[in-house]
Amino acid sequence: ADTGLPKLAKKATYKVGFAQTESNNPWRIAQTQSMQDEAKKLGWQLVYTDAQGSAAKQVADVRSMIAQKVDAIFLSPREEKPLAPVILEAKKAGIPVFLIDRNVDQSLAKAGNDYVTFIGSNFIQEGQRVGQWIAKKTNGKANIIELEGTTGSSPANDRKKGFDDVIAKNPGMKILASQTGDFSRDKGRQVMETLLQAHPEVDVVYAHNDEMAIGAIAALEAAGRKPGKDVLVLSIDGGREAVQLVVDGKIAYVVECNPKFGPKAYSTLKDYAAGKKINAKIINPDREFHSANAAKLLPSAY
Amino acid sequence: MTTMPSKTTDPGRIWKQLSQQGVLIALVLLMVFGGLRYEGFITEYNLESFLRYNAMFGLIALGMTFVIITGGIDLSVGSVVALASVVAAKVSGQGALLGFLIPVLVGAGVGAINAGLITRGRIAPFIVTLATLLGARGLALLVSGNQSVSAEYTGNFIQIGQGDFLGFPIPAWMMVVAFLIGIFVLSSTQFGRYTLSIGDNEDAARLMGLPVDRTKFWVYVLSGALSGMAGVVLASQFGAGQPTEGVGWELTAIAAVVVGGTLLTGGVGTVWGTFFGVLLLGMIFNVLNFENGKGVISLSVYWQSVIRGMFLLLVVILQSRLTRKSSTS
Amino acid sequence: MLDSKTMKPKNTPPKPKMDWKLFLQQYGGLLALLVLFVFNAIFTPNFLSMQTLNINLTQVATIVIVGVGMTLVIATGGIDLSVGSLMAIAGALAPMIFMSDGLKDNPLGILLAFVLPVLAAAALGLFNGLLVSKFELQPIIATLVLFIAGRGIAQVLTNGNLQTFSNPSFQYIGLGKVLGLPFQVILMVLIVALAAWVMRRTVLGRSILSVGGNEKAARLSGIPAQRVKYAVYAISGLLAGIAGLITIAINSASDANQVGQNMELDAIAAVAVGGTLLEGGKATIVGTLIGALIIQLIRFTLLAKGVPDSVALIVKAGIIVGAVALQRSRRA
Amino acid sequence: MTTTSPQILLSMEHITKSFAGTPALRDSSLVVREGEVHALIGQNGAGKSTLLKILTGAYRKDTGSIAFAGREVNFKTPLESQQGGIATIYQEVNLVLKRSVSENILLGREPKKFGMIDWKEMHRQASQILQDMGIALDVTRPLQDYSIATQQMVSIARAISMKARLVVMDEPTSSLDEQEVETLFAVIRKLKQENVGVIFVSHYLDELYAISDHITVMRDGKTVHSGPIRSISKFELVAKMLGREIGEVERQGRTGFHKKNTTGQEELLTVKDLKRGNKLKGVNLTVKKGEILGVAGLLGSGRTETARALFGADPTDAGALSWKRQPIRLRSPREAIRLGMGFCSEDRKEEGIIPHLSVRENLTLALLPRISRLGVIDPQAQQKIIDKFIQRLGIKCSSPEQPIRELSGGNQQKVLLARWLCMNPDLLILDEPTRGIDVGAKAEIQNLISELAEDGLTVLMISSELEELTEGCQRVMVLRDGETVGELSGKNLSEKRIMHAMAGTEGAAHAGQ
Ligand SMILES: Nc1ncnc2c1ncn2[C@@H]1O[C@H](COP(=O)(O)OP(=O)(O)OP(=O)(O)O)[C@@H](O)[C@H]1O
Ligand SMILES: Nc1ncnc2c1ncn2[C@@H]1O[C@H](COP(=O)(O)OP(=O)(O)OP(=O)(O)O)[C@@H](O)[C@H]1O
Ligand SMILES: [Mg+2]
Ligand SMILES: [Mg+2]
Repeated sequence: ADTGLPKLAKKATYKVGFAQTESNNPWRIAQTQSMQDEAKKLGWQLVYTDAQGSAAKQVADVRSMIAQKVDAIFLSPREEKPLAPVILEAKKAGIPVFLIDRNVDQSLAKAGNDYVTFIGSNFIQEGQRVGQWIAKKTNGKANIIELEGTTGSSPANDRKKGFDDVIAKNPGMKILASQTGDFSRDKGRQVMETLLQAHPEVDVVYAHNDEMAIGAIAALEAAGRKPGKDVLVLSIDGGREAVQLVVDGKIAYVVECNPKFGPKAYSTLKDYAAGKKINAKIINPDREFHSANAAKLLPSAY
Repeated sequence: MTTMPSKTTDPGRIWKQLSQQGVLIALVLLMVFGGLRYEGFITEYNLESFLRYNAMFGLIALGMTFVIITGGIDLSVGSVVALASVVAAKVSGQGALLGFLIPVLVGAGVGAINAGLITRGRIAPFIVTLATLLGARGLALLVSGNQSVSAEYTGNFIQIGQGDFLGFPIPAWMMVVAFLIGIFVLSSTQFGRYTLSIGDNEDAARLMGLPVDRTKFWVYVLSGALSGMAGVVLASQFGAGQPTEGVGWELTAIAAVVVGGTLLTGGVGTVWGTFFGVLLLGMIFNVLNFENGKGVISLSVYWQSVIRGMFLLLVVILQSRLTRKSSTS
Repeated sequence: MLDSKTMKPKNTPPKPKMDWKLFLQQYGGLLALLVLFVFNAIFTPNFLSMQTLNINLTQVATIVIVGVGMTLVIATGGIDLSVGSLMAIAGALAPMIFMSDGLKDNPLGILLAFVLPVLAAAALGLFNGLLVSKFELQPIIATLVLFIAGRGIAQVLTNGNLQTFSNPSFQYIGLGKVLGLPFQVILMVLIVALAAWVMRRTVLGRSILSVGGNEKAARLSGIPAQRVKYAVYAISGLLAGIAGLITIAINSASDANQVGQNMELDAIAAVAVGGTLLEGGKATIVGTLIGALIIQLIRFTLLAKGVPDSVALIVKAGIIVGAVALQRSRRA
Repeated sequence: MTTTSPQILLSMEHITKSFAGTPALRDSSLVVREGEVHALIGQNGAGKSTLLKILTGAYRKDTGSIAFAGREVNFKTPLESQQGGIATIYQEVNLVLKRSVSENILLGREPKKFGMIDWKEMHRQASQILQDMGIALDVTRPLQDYSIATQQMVSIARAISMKARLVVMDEPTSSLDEQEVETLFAVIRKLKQENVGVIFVSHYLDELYAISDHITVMRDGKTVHSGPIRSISKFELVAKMLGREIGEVERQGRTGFHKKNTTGQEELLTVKDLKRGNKLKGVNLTVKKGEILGVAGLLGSGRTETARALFGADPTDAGALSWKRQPIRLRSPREAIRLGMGFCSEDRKEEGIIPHLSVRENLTLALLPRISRLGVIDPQAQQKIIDKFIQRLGIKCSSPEQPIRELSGGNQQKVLLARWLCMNPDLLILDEPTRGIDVGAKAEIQNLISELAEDGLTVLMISSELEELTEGCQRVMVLRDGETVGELSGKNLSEKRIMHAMAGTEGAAHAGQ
């Protein structure tokens, strides 16, 4: 069926754009790296921009890619709504767009119609998985401190939302405090230090990313608590350092959210150019790490 | 020091004119460079989207110009943009008019709070607006519930940001008209004279019987209102109110004002200098994006920061050299 | 001559009110700190513990250290926006030195890892000083250059990557304890004491204040105004460098993207809340310490009370304005 | 009072005012009639400026009442008093220097056309106002291009062009030369004819007698005398001001200088053909050890520029300097100070005081290198100096820790003099050292300068007061248009001769006033 999506010719090499949202944390850096490495391997030209955390700048970035007439655009949209109009502009200019790791508002731009597809994880599900694991492990009884990501960012909102869904079903699981740690190790540590004073009864720490979890572990240890024993620490992302901490028994459980999008993204583009049917949503098969499998999976963590 | 100012030709004037074109010359050179080097650079599409985006910076930098000329500073602009965009999105269902007016009033309100604390409370503008930078951001997050707020797509509200008028983006119109009014106000009205005089010597202005507090009040209200307007553009252009947007915009605006030849010590400045300052700083981003597309040297975003910093330094040094020459002759 | 006509009573301000104002102006900061302390002592569980004290002091240490440099810069009528970026640069350099192949597990490596990054930050501070004094750029713009480019440099150095390490001798600066007191807290106290002494008793201190108060007059009195400016920006850079090292030491990791993020705002807020005039010519180092402690206690209180981020921002804004208003100088 | 006296225009009664608990005005009253020039006199710090600032709304009074034009008033801002019909020239020149002369004169009253400022008309009106005063200036240029005296004239022009019912002048003549004072007096006489009241503050008794009708004397924040000026002698006046016995006052001379007859021989500082832009076009002078060398010249003749160039404060284009017969080049005041020079600027506010710092800190600023070791200030050495100079110059302050900005103008000047005197310099350059200083203090300072000169201090003194030059100096150099045009000494040293040399009318010496 004709979806109205712009066509992409089959070529040996492409000039593709990658509009990154920011580069201020290891996860993003790994993602950019993966996109660049893979492009180099394929011999493609990559036009890379960085919105420095601003959706408005990201729109301007994408527009400059349109002006440069790239063959296709990979976009990691900073926000669900603000990036939708520019996707339509790209479509009008005949440039297919692939969204990675974050999606846009489906009422404004439709996958498979306005843009080719969304490749990524489901942030809400990630939060749910953490919640469910806790519910199972603690028999639905836990005193939880939640370290949120940057206030207002969509992974922070979604990872909280998914988690809250589970909490709502388990009256025994109590969130003692939920504060932002800005996705950063330093801030995560500081916030944890403080919250630990106010809520010494905590037995579970849920961090929205690895970095804050590692910060929280430092705070727990400084306070003489034993992460992994008296306090369970859980996080999302599954970077090598965090998985190592799972092996060491300090982190109890990590849901993977792999930033290595390069291979998948480009192979999807090639499939699209070849005229294959592309699903509107391609969810990464994200793993989970816990004491039983961490040691084995460690080498494959990003 | 030049030797003598002769009465007939008044070289001071000519120098002054030339110096303020420093920023203009830099802008033109950069555009010529871009046009020759990059395909698709000088195209209607690129220039229009460039203006559409930079109109927001233009609006806040315009208000900032007036504030800085009085010897003050307004650090709250970025947060006010975010707050206003959230408010705009919330009221966007009421149509373009209310969707425009209410956020502008909210911005003016924050400006009024700034002004009140500065004139009545006698607290340094830097501190007051540093506080409202935090406060307005908090309010934006609170009102929006920490999330982007969708704007009404069916009404005419989003036309403000996304529409064209006579083939030219509406936000760009708003910026240009605002700047024309700004130029007029600063050079040809009493309010403009008061603004300049207060920045030169506030005590003297007070003793000369000028309405110092009233003038400062309106200057901060103006800055707030223009930030509110930028918030409207943000919400309508991107279809959402964004509580986390606008971080660091105050610094971009300040840089644009200074690059445009306005002194941070107050008392000296031009509105049109700021206009070119905004375009120049925005153009750097645009050029860097295109340069990356060339693929000759793929600059990481980190190198881009370094280059932007150095470019800013270069322009500011050039500008200060030129202004100094003109003011000493 | 005395006791003549009756006058409008509202023109007669009650005498004690004047003194009360003066009192607030002088001790307002201390008073605010005290109020916060008492509030927490009553309403925050476990507040009165050694642990809490340690946490607050360690968390505030970097702000105070940077704030001291900022106070000196502000006293000359300047401002330093680049401190956060300089922290990041120092933080990026240190692990590169002590983890480099030649210097690994070598005491010399540790020594260099302390000295070189701090010197590099001081040198960049000197660069700020150059822009401000020689090139006569406005301090906000001059330091905005390194605010933007500096973090870029730190990121370029590390390619943006996190450097993680475990090196107890280096990390002593962030994790070590002397007699139960965190080392960084002792460092902070020493720096505050030294700076306060410099401001009160040395030629440099006096020169800083006179350059900030009236540069022309200072110059005519033989004060080397340019050199004084070089000095304050270099000191500010140096202290930022130290703060950068402390930050990475506590975290066992250096993240060029995050180290020192927003530090300039925290430090400036501490200086202002502490009662130093932003227009220069006046400075109180101890005030900056108090200012930083106030901000820290607010942050602690808001976190401990579970106040959401958005509300916390608004409260913080109110308290900054309130504390400064309390101590603002009167007008006739 | 006689029954035919004109209407009372202003009546301030029992005004009190304290600054942070320190009383500045204890009980001051002031009554001014229409068409009257009312002199206000008092020592430095007596409270004159404070009283006037209360009148104009720049300060708020604590108690007391003010009636103006028959109505009780309480102006809260200078704007209100201006609108109420009071125009004011404040003590320190208070204008916006970066703006043009015409804006400075007409700010707030700009002529408009279609809601826009009519620049042509504005410049025309400003030129007219100045012309009426007999001054020709390029009114489009920024005010900062002009000398402090011109700025003062502009400030006067602004005030009198307001068509006010009362014009307040707080030491308007302190930076004017005699010709300009004459211009001002002509203006005041015109105001008088128009039935405008004028309050005139000055430390020059001669001026007061020349222009005013009535006088009010203040001492320590109180009004101690008020009456027609004709009915009180100068000595009585000074006695009242200082709170001393009249006999004690009568024993003092015209100025505080006591001239010694021997002049120095050894050259200390020599300047040949000093040039700088279009300000200095060839200044030659020699200062000899132990003398007080005067420098005279009209406004803008280049006296201040010369002094600054000698002190290394401004770069020069040409000229050979030698110090103690050694050729030198000065690149900064610091180097000049090291050689043993001191320079006390004419612009106290902009180039003298460091407002927030205390009297102590201001006083020892230049001395710091000498009272410190390894950069650490020796508090005892500092204290000794402070005590000595506060006492010796009679500086009136609540304590050495008081911020200097809270001192009266005259006392600030004394601190600045002390800043240099405590250095014990070889050469002290004084630019208008007694400007704005009351007669008592002025005599003291002049006396002090003489004494120090006897102890071997060499002084280069710029002054617009010819009396000061003739009484105090052995030799006087005269500058005109940035060039040395003469040197007067011995019998030739008279006010008249200086005046002619300044104006370039030596030939017509007899035609002088
Ligand atoms: N803003 C202020 N803060 C504190 N004290 C002040 C202030 N202004 C004036 N004073 C004090 O009030 C007293 C009167 O000062 P004022 O300036 O009125 O004296 P004056 O008679 O005008 O002297 P001068 O002849 O030197 O100008 C002085 O002791 C001065 O120190
Ligand atoms: N373009 C200018 N910008 C700033 N200040 C100026 C300028 N031109 C002159 N001045 C200042 O004006 C004052 C007058 O300078 P000048 O040496 O020419 O006159 P003078 O003989 O000292 O007269 P007087 O002392 O009576 O004002 C000096 O303080 C000088 O620095
Ligand atoms: Mg006075
Ligand atoms: Mg002079």
